[in-house]
Amino acid sequence: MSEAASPWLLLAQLCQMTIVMALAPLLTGLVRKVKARLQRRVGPPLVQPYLDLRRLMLKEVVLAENASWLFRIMPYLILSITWVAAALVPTFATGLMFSWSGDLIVIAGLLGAARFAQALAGLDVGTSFGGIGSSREVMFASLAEPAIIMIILCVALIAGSTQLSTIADHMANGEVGLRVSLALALVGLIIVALAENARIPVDNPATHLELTMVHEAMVLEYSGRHLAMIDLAAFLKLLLYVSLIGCIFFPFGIAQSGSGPEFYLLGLLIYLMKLGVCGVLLGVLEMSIAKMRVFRVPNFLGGAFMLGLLGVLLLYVSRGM
Amino acid sequence: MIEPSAYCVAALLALAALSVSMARFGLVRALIYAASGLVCLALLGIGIASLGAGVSQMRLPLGLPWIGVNFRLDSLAAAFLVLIGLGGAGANLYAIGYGRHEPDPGRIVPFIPAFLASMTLVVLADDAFTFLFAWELMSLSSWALVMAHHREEGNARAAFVYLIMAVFSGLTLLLALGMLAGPSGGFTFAAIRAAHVPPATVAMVFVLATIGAGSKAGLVPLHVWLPLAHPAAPSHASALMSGVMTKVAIYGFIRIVFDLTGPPTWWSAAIILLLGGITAVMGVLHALMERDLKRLLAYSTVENIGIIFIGIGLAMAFQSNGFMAGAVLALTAALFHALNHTVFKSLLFFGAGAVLHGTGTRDMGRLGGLINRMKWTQFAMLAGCVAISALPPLNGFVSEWMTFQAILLRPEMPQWGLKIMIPVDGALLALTATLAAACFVRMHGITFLGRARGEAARTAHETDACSIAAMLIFAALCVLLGLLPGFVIDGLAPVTVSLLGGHMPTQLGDRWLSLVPVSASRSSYNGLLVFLFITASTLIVVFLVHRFASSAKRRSAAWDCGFPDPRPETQYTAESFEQPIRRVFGSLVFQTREVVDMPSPGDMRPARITRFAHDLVWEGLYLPLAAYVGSTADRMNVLQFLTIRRYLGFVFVALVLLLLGLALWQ
Amino acid sequence: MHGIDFDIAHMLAGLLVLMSFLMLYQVRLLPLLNVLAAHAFVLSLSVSWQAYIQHAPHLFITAGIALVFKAIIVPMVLRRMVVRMGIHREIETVVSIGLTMLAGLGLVALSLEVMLPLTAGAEPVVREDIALALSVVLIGLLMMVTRRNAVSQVVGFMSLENGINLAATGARGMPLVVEISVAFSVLIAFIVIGIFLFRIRERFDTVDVGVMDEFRGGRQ
Amino acid sequence: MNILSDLLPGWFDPLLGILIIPLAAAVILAMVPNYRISAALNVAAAFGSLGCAVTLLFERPPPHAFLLVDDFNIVFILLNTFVGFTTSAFSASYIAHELEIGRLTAWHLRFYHAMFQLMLFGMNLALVANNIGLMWVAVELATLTTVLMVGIYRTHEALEAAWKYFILGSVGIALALFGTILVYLAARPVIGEGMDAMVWTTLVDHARGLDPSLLNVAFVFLLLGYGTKVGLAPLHAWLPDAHAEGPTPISAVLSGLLLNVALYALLRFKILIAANASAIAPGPLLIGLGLLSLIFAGFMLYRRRDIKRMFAYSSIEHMGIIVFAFGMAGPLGNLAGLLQMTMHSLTKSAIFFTVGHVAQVKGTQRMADMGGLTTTHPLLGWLLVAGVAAIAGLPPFGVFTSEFLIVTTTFAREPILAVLFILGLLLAFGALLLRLTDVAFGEVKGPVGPVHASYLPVIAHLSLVLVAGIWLPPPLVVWFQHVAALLG
Repeated sequence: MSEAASPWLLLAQLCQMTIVMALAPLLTGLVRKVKARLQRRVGPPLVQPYLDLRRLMLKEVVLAENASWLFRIMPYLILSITWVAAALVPTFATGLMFSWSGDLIVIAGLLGAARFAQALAGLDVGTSFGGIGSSREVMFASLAEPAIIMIILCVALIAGSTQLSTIADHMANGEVGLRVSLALALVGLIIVALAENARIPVDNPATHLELTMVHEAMVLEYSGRHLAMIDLAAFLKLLLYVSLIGCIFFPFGIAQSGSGPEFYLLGLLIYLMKLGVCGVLLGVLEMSIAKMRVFRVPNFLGGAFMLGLLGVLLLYVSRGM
Repeated sequence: MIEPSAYCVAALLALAALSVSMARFGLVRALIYAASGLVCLALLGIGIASLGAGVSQMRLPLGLPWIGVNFRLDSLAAAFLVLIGLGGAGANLYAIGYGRHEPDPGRIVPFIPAFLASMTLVVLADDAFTFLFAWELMSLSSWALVMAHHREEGNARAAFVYLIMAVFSGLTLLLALGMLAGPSGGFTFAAIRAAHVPPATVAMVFVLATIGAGSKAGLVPLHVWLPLAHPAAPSHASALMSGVMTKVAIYGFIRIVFDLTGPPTWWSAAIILLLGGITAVMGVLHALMERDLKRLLAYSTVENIGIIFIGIGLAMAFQSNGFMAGAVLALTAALFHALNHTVFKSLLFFGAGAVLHGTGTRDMGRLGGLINRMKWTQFAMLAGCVAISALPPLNGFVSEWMTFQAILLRPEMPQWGLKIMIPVDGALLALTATLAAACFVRMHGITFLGRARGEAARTAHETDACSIAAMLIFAALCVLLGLLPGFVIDGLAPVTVSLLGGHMPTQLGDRWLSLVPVSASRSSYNGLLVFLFITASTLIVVFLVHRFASSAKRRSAAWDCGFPDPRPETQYTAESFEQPIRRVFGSLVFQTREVVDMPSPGDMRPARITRFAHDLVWEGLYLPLAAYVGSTADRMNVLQFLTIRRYLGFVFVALVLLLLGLALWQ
Repeated sequence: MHGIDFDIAHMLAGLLVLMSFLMLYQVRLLPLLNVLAAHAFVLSLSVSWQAYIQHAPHLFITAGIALVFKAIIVPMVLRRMVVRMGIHREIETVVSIGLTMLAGLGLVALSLEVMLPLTAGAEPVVREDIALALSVVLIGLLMMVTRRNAVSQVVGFMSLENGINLAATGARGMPLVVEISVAFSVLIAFIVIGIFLFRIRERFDTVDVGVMDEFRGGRQ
Repeated sequence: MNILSDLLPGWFDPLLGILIIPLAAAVILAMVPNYRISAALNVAAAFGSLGCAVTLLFERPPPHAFLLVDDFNIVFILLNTFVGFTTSAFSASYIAHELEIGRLTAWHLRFYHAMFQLMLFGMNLALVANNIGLMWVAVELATLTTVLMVGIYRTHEALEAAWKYFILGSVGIALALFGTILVYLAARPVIGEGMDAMVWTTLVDHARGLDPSLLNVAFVFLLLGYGTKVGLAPLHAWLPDAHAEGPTPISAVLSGLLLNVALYALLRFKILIAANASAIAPGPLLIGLGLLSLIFAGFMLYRRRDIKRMFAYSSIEHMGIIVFAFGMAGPLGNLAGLLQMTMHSLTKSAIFFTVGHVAQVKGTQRMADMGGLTTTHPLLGWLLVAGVAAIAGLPPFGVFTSEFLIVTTTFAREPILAVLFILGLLLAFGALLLRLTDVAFGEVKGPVGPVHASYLPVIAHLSLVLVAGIWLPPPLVVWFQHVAALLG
């Protein structure tokens, strides 16, 4: 990691952090907008998430009587951990300064830590809704994680690394070509992303119907700035998955480490485009399918796992071993 | 370095002997605990010091005269000496305080040092006799500890099952080592290493060692004693049993499979991988369904043993295919996880003990909201839960991350068995990790968070200073090991060198102290940096929030979607929390069934939901065995009541048969 | 030594075996006791014959013991006992007489078979002698096993012991024979006394079975 | 050594000592009315013969037509006299209590003490006999005396037990005698008529020339005859009752000594057979009976309710183990057998001592009426626990060493047998552990009165076993190895 220390990379790292933080609400706004349009509604403006955050920030916090200190610090932790995770994913450039402080598994782990914190927070007040949310969340996670590992395995087999920068570089220089396994892995990752971000068909971010909600139930007791932070963390997570998909499966345009600033600008533009496309696609997807019952989700996620495993086995075959 | 450790053993035994008579006096008890804690610290130091320093041996004119009692302190032994020292020191510190609450200390105090001494002996032993002697002694002394609360319901049974399983494992290892020693009785490990054993023997020894060490470590399906014995023993004893003794069992396995017999075969690796995966998942699923704190922890021990065995299995697989870099990584991961497990499992058992002492119950269904009354315990336990759930940046994550790296390093092996087994183990490992996270969210959330579910929790009180100190120290260790894993990995290098002839790239060389399994371009993890990163961003967030957001806050009733209910019964219980996962996995693994009894409107009786679960291993394997023995005993018992004429008949028949045999033989 | 001596010895030994069969054949107690007396008498004959041909006067003591103690005293005592206990009726044998006889034949065959491969190193006579003694012993044991009645079991034991005496006296120059026969007589006396003391009417077993039922629980 | 022999007066012959002292003591004790004196005298006499045995260790008389002391039987003699001594010490306190509660009268005690010494005499004679006939007589004597002692309580069960013992024992004796005669017959052609043909030393010297087929038949009879006394299944029937119903010191002596004496006789003949190449190999027979007894006893242990009867079955189990070990033979096997035998004698008698105290405290032998012993009588309770741990072959006690040797040497040669053996051990261990937990732990049951007796004998035995488990004196082992070599 000798060259990692150069100020350029540090700068790039910092701007990536600010960029993800800045863009996350926008992406959610975009998705909402698209959905609204497809529903023949005008819908809120793109910047609505920012406004919501601001409103929440300025509101006072209402705490339940028996809410403990855990309940109050968790939002900060959730937000910062998610932020770090998001910062580890190459968005517009690889080989950023801290990118080697963690690989894909670390990112998964960080998200797990955030989830752990959130689930605990959900249990803290001691209401039935918090319990519902937490227990369902961990159940989804327990199914999503093996799928992620399978996908990572698949990718690592191809790229020979779990280091995102390396993977991105490897994928970018094109000798990989199109592979069935990769396609399967992509589908799997999308499924996982939907589940992890509490999107339709697994969960409905816009509902407050006790039987259907998972993520919302968990954060039901939060208000004011705490809620704002948790929402922001959710936005970040969505962005993270989108950029993850981007940098693994569509790494074109990502600036290689050590390349000049102009490449970085180019990468940034291309990254913005990727976000836009993904946002639109996500909106369309969410419009075109319905939410499924909680106990159908396991099959859904199990599907993702199967896809990953299939991808790995196909790789064995394709390598003629 | 061998003499000092021998002195430590002697000191521990002396303490045990002393405490037999002195255990009545509280002060002496505390002193004895303190003394054995210090000895354990010495052991810890010796272990660390002799990790790098080569092999030192020692022979005492005891035991069988023609072989004597041989001790040998090589790097592997040193590594496990560190575990014993660490766990022992912590347990003793904890016991200084916790021991005061014990009703009948005379049944506990003497056996703690004896237990520690015997475990040390197992690790130091260099001949089959000494090894098994110490092994059985370990079982016996820990049995006494399990028997300490002999009047409580079910403890006698627990102790019975435990000792039977322990003796079973001892006898199995006896067979294994007897096989290796050969008819001439070359019992010293040196002789065994020197002897050239045929592959068939190696295979047999492997199977026996797996059964023997596995049943002591808690490998499914030989794990049944853990959830019985650990709750029965006093908490510091269960911490030792679960945190240290199971590791000693793993030491035995490694010693036999990697050191005493030749390089493993791929199928043995596949078997270990399979068992490890099953053990990990079964253990954590059991833990998820438990509501007794200590039983839960016992099952989670089973899970972690499974993870360690996955690492060992990977090492065997790679070694059998001559892929040493992978083998080294996997074995290091396994050893590292063993260390981590010692740390956080001891911590968690301490915490469970504190809860038990503070509330008088281990039943999560009657706890809740302890965060307000047992602040320190809760804080330490939180660290433990995060660590055991393998979440960054704590230590549990590091070892599991390394295991993942080993899996990802080269999942494809020439043999199809491994080709399938390794990725599947990867998935099982991931499943285990997340289920463990779920399990400990549940455990921590139900026990410490929410509202008190019963009088026990409402009137809970914080435990004593020594216990808290022990817990906090171990919590700090969880963090340290997570942030600076390089030290541990470099420390383990001599072990892998001696067993596999190679070691991982030196970690401390990297000036960012980041953890690099093979090469930086392949994968790397820097716990310290991630931690700093998180703190930095947290600080930024805090700053921003407090700069721009309103700091107003108000306390009021919980919102709860508009129907707040003051009664704590309305909270999510442990059962309701586990329900979704039970629905998904339980129906298969435990054949769980839920029976809902919903009274018709106007009917006043409460609605109730009952859950039925089966422990298939117990009901499918152990109960039939017991039933068979019982019925045979019943049938044979008739022989007690025959008439003299019948007994004479036996003599007559025996005589005639022998004569017939003779006639035919001639 | 002349063959005739041995022939007589064999004749007597064979007679003893015959007596044993006669015992097996008996179903009533009193006749059984008569046969026992005869058995002992034949033994004493054979012992004294051995004493004569071996020029071992001390064997005459054994013969005397056999004659006086086993052929006269014990049967008389037993007879009185039987009469007093009032059990001179049918003996309930475990297996039918016929089968017992068959088993006895089988035992004789077995003992011959076992003794057959005796090397010629030993004098030829030993083979037959031992074979016969062995069959007497085995038949005695068979008697003990197949009869439920205490008295008949004593009889069985005594015939067993006669067989041993036969073997012992048949073995030339065997020391301690007298002592052994004395010791055995003591043993038998003990048994007889025991039966008498403990009022073991029906069988040895009554000491058990009756007790069994009440003590079955505690006595495990 | 020499110093010792110089110290001793010329007329002093230790060999005669171990025979005459008990005999004389028996006669005297039969006449002493006061039980305190007689008990003390009993102890003194036992100690005297122990002393003689110890001196035998150092100066050994040459083999004699009737008596013999060699490396082999000195082991047994020492063990015999030692356990005899400790048992007499134990019985002194035990019997006193029996007298108090009126289970025995003063007259009984006279009888008892006389018989005790007579029994020791019989055993010692059997051990030192250099003549198979003499040995037979001695064994019968020992048996008869024990029969009388078993029946001493005159209760219905006691008499029944004695009777059972007596009948089965007599048949066993008869069979053994027949075997002895056969041996003589086999020896006569080679050695010549008369006493010589029954003398050990001569027999063993000429073993090669003896007629094999006669020896075979002889061995069958001896195996069953003496095997009955050893208590091997299926010849064991007398053993549990005799142990359960007799006075506890006698149970201790039965398990600790009488079984050994019978075993000794068996081994003597094993040597003889083994020395003759063309005779059957005794090994398989012994192994078979041993395994049978082990597993049989293992199952029988589960349904026991009477504590003494349970440990009697455990004796059967251990006799099985020992015979198995001697059957496996080989240097390690025989060594293990000897070690196991020694350890078993010490441990089992110690257990019976503790059991005796327990039974006296609780006033019953039903384990269902005992409980929580470690709570009410800590020392007694933990001694019992230690004893059971020792007998179960757990370290740090000596039985572990011998079982370690047996299993290892067996598994290297006959894996299947070793596995069966281990299953048997596990089976028996499970049963013992179950009962132990009921008796020593859990809720307190039955009376909790104090024990008026010294634990010294128990502690002495257990500490010996403990030492042996940790440290076997090299000379002892060398000597055992020599004996093992004798056993072939």
